[in-house]
Amino acid sequence: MQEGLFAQVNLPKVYRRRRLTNNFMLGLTGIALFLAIVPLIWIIVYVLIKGGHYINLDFFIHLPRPMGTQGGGVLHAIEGSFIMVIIASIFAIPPALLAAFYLVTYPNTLLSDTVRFSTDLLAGVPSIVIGLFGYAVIVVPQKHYSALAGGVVLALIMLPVVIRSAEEMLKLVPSELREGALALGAPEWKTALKVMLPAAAEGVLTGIMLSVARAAGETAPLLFTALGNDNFEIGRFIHYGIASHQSVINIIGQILSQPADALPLTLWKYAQQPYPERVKQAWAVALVLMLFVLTLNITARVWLAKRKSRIRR
Amino acid sequence: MANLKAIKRRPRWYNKIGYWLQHGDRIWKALLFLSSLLIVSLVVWIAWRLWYQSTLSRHQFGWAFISPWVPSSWNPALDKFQAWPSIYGSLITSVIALILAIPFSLGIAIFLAELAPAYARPPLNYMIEMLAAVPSVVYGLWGIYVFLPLIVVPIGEVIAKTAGQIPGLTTFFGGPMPVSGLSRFGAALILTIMITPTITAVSRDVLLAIPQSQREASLALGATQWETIWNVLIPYGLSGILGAVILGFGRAIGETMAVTMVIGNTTGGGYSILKPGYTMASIIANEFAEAVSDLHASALIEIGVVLFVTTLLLNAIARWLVWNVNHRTMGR
Amino acid sequence: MVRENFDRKLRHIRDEVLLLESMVENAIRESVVSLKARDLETARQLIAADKEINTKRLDIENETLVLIATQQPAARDLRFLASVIDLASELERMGDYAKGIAKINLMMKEEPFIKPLIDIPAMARKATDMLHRATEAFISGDVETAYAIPLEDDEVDALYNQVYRELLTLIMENPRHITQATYLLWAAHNLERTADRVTNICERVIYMVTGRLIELDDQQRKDEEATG
Amino acid sequence: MVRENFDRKLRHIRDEVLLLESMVENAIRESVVSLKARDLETARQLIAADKEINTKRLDIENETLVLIATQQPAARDLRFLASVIDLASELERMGDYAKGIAKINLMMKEEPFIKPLIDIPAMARKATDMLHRATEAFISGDVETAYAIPLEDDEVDALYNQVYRELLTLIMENPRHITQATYLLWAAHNLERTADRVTNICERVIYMVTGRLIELDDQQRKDEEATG
Amino acid sequence: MQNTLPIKMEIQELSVFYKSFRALNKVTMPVYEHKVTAIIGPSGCGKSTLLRSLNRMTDLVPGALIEGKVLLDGEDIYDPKKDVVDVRRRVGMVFQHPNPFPMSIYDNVAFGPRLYGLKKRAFLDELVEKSLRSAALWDEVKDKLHQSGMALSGGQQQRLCIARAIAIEPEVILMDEPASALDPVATLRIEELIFQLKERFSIVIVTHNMQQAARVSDYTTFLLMNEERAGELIEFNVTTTLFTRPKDKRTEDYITGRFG
Amino acid sequence: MQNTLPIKMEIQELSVFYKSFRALNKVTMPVYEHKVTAIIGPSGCGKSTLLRSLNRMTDLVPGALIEGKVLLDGEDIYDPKKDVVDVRRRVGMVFQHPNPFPMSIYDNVAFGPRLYGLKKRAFLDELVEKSLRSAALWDEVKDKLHQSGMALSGGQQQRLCIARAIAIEPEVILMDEPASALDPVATLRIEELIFQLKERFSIVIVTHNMQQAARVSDYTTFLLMNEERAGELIEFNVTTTLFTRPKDKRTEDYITGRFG
Ligand SMILES: Nc1ncnc2c1ncn2[C@@H]1O[C@H](COP(=O)(O)OP(=O)(O)OP(=O)(O)O)[C@@H](O)[C@H]1O
Ligand SMILES: Nc1ncnc2c1ncn2[C@@H]1O[C@H](COP(=O)(O)OP(=O)(O)OP(=O)(O)O)[C@@H](O)[C@H]1O
Ligand SMILES: [Mg+2]
Ligand SMILES: [Mg+2]
Ligand SMILES: O=P([O-])([O-])[O-]
Repeated sequence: MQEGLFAQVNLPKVYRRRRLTNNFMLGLTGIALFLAIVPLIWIIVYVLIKGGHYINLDFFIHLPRPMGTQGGGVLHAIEGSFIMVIIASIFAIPPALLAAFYLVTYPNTLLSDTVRFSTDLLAGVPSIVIGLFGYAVIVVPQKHYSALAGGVVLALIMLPVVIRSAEEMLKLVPSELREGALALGAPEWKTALKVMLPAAAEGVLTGIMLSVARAAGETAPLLFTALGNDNFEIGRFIHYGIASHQSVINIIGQILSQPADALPLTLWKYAQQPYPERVKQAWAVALVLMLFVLTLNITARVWLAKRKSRIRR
Repeated sequence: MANLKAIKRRPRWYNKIGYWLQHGDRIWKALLFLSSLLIVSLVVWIAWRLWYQSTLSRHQFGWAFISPWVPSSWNPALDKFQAWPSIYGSLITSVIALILAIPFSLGIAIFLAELAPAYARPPLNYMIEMLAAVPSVVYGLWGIYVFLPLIVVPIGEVIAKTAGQIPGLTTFFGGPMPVSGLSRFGAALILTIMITPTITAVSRDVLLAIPQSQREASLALGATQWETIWNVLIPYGLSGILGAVILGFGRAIGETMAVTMVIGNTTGGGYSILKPGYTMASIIANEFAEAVSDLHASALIEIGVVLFVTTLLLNAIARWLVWNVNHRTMGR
Repeated sequence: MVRENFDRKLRHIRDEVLLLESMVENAIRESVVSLKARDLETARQLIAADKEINTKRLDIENETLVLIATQQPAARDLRFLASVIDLASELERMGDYAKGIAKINLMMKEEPFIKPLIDIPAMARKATDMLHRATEAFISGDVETAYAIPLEDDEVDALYNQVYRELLTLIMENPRHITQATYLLWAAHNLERTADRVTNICERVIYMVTGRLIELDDQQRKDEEATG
Repeated sequence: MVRENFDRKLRHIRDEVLLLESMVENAIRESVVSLKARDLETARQLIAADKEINTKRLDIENETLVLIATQQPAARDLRFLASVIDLASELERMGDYAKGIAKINLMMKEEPFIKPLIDIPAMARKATDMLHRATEAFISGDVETAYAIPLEDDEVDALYNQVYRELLTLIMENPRHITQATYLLWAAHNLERTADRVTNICERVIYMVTGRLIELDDQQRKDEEATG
Repeated sequence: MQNTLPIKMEIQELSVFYKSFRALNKVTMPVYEHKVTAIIGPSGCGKSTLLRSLNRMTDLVPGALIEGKVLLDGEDIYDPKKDVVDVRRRVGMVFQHPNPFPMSIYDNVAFGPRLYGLKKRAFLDELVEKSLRSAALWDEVKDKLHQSGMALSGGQQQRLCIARAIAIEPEVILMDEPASALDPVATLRIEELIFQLKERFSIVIVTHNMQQAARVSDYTTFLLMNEERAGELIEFNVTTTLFTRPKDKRTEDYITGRFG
Repeated sequence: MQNTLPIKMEIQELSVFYKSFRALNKVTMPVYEHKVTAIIGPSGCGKSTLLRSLNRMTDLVPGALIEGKVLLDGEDIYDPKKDVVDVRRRVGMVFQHPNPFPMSIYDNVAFGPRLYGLKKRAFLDELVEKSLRSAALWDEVKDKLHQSGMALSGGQQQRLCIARAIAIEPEVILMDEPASALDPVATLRIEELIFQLKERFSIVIVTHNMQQAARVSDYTTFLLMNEERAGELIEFNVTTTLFTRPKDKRTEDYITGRFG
């Protein structure tokens, strides 16, 4: 053999050179990973120390005190985030799922290509621009900032994430599953809801959770929509509403039309203030926010990873 | 045959209506169609709304608004607005972030997908995921109080003393470094940290999605692991990796809060990366709430338009690149 | 549980082979009985019945080839099928011999036998018995029997030689006997050939079971084949 | 381009069949020539050579079965292979007939022929000619020839009948001729059988080409089979 | 060919177009009742297209167009007045890759009947058992009816899919390469099953594997592309005839491996 | 069996473990030079495992452990002093699914040689042509050498993979179900190719398709799982013998479809 193809080659030498290159390059990748882990641990540990220091029960159940005074909590931000994420989910999830179904049912039409491009675009549009849009189409006509406006822009943030992840997961469902149901005489909608959705359920749910996490961590779009409201407290509205015999719808309307606050918004504001107390609170908010987002994220990712490997088989 | 009879027992009208509605599918299809239309119209609406709201500014300034060659000035008091410095700020921070993040991300992705032993993969993966999930305000906060003073300032000073002294490079690396660290360079480094996990995660998924058979084919030809990665896997995943890079670029250019917190927020400042400045996103975030005049607001919205268009272009370029690469290598 | 369908078809072919064998066996026996009894009616029936044997043989061969073409048999199944084709053709030829004897019956003039018909029926009994047992050995895959049967061919050969000598003597005694003597000689010859062909069946049994095609009859044939 | 390997194997089998045919044809021709010339040496060689024919036949059959087992032939390929098995066994039997004639040559005493040997060589010529053309028809898939050849069997039958009557007459004239006459009768019988078997080959040709197994010889046989 | 056999379906001059591409050109053939009809031919000749046009699965492909008729018991299934759901109930289908729904074995089988409003538990129990028995799966799963259908082996999954298809008592069952994703032992099982099922159903099976067509079918259709790459019917014949003495030279070339 | 044939590889008492699971139990068999050796057996009996242990692809599986020896020209390939890269150069491999690299046809074939620093254009041109010719692909692709290898049809892709494997002149070629993803026509092409290749290489092929093993191979190995689900060698024999008169009852049962 040696006299054939490899006559012109000093095999041992070539082998040695190749082995060295291999070891060197593979070594570099390990170093890169190490360097990337450093800031993460740094951030987490730092936030834990700074914020963990401040966190207590009060922090969760009280409204902020006036600036410069001690104590107080971020109940307004927690409730605001909660309300807005719920609004966003209500607005975003049903149409997103339906659109995802459209994409897998008609994968190659002009409309589906357009939807896909629009979704990518929407996902790429900086969240601040979405905020501007919310400001223009809701805040300006309504003439006031509101939780509703915040919720709607968050819905815009969520939409592309849900659509694309749902489409991907539904696409992973073998087309034969769908055909199998249709071949039994099932109508499309039953096929979609009873066979495809359950088959992709975990993946779709994961996508939703990721989008919720994303929405919960967003600040920029809320700047000109929810604005912020140190006194946002649902309890008070409910209390007052019941006392004055208002209808449930009315009460909800009241809540939604108030400017609202959110955790990231609070963090952003507190961080800029000159009062050390507020800065300390900012770290605590950062911790709460991070814990919430990370938990949601990690659960979702774990779920997704499991799901993907299972469907692929 | 028992069940056949049962099927026929349904009333006539039921079957008739069912047939007319195609057993509910007409409604279903209408819903699917409407939802899809909704998505598209939303995007169009966003674009149109921004376009419309920026009319004032567009009429006032024309193309000069985004031109690099027009003397820049941003003065709300005088209603004079010119966006180039913020556009430059966005571009320079994103490009630096990208240049720094790509080799890192690829290295990490390769390690995670190809080298890490099975037991080490999940925890390492979660760490990368967490890096991506940290809300950007937290990055900003950490940036201001920790990262800028401890890391960015020393490095910036070194740059100012070395590259900054070289004639020709002074424009870009001229010092001095602000003591607070608030600068384009700081923003770029924060962005690097923020987009690394994005690029890493996507590239890693791309690498993992490459059929095992590609690796086996290469190894079976006697290639080493690195040769396999470099000559086979990267080319195979090139379109996906390109996608990841562009996604990272999109993230970087659109990132608002963290950048706003560390870039210093000043107009002007020349071209030096060691100076504070604005990005498009940060100028909107910073000034819109306090926009003093309609023209001011309109100018900020026009910056939004520029951002939107940039996103659109990035997406288009991404698609074209991906198609091109696929066409060349995969033949499809 | 697997390949039930194929197994069913194999069983069917086996049954068909058994049926063909019984038809042939019967034809041989009857042809000699009717010859002895000068029963021309039965002889005519036998001649007609040979058509059925021919058809059955073609059916079996066709069915077997279809199975080979459609069921991709291997190993023992294939050897079984290959053997069936051979077996069917052997049986069909034996059927022809029986038909030959029946025709001899028809052609013989209404004259008394020049000698008592004892050896020829004995040959027929022996040959059909060998045939029957060989076919059973085929169905049950009994190699030992298959090795043993060809040895018995000697008996038939001995009987044949006896008939041969007797008839030659008769002719020499009285040339007028020549026609009948020649007829009876053919009949005996046919029976001798029948027994020879049983050997071929036995070879197939061995082939089917062991996969080896060997010649069992080298030794015996040496004596016989001189006469074709 | 496809199935070259299989085609090569098929061609090999075809060549083997041709080889076997030429061996058999040669054996028949030589056996009669040496009989006429009373060439005992050649006769002995022919008897020995029959072993080779037997072996070749087994080889062909084995090779064919292996091809069936391993190559999943269908349609014409399968019919060709099935026919080859049959053909090889027919050829082998013809080889036996030739051996039989050679043995007759050895067994005949050193006495002059009781009649000039003209018809028997003529039969041999005719039979080998038919065999040769039938085999060629098989190789080339020539159905028309296959239909035509069996009709020529009449010539052989006519010659045989002539020999038969002549020999009977000679015996009746002189019973001392009986031994040689019987021997010559067997020889003629063998040649007649050979020609008969050519009919089987023709049937196989038609089967191979059209896929139909039919009997070509019903008419002719009617006369002949009386004698087995 | 015995032309007196009862005909279950009749395909008449059927052409199928994908947009402007003619995938199938004027195919005419019968599907005999209680017989297995195999469709063979080289890749891309339109086997799947032909099969899927028999229960209007072609409707799912945007841009697919049908010309000609497909009669089921004498009625054209493409008649605009025909309800596609009814057609699909009567003409069931089994796919190349086993595709049990992500639910329990029981629910998989009960899925079809439930669609048609059959919900009584006792009735369903019986039906499920019957269907699983017919699919030769009952003994293997009777103790785990409420476990997921996706946890079964490939061969079992495919039999589950068959049980699911026969639970709504179709009259015809279409199978598109039902065993090509299975190993040889599971394949033989499916083939045996097909043999048993034909007592109750008419079966049409597409297969890449000629030997399989030869093994399982009573009738075989051979399709081939013409110059415009449209599939045409070259020969429809009794299987044993087609594999021992095909009428058409092209069939012969294909089954003896001398094609292309 | 002709025991005098030159032996290219020799597998001696080879056991393979995945973690603690014994997938292969003491397999001993030769690989004769310039012959095609087929490995058959039911799913999961360890065919792929056996094949992949012949060029140390088992190294890729974390937790895989080898016992016994695999001799290549008399030297154990698992000897710690052996360079695995060198083993794989000498023992090439072709996989079930065609897996051309995402590059041009030319680059696919030149991939192997380039690893060894063979970069001279003229030399490579010649080598690529030679390899493609040997893989019976040259005529079909000679006008589009610089188009992507992934744009070819499945059968062509598989032949490209074979060309790629033989470009570095291996001594043994391993094939794991090389045709199972292809249609019958492409399959026949590959089988013909294997027949031609054995003049220059020793070939080991795993196949699910018994008929294929029968068609292409000179020797056949039959593996079966024992009670602990470890694969064992039941019979190694000349192919024609194995398919007409196997020695072992279990082989007979398997090849006649009476297994399980
Ligand atoms: N949805 C579709 N849109 C457009 N063309 C199609 C579609 N489905 C199939 N075709 C084309 O129609 C022809 C027939 O396809 P079909 O799938 O019926 O072939 P097949 O015989 O089943 O092939 P295979 O054996 O590979 O499954 C092919 O040329 C194919 O490219
Ligand atoms: N990477 C692995 N880790 C653990 N077990 C494995 C691995 N690969 C294979 N096995 C097990 O080893 C046994 C043999 O597997 P192998 O893939 O060699 O079988 P095979 O005969 O090739 O089967 P098939 O015909 O399905 O390809 C199986 O029981 C399988 O589950
Ligand atoms: Mg198909
Ligand atoms: Mg395998
Ligand atoms: O055909 P025979 O009777 O002479 O064997």
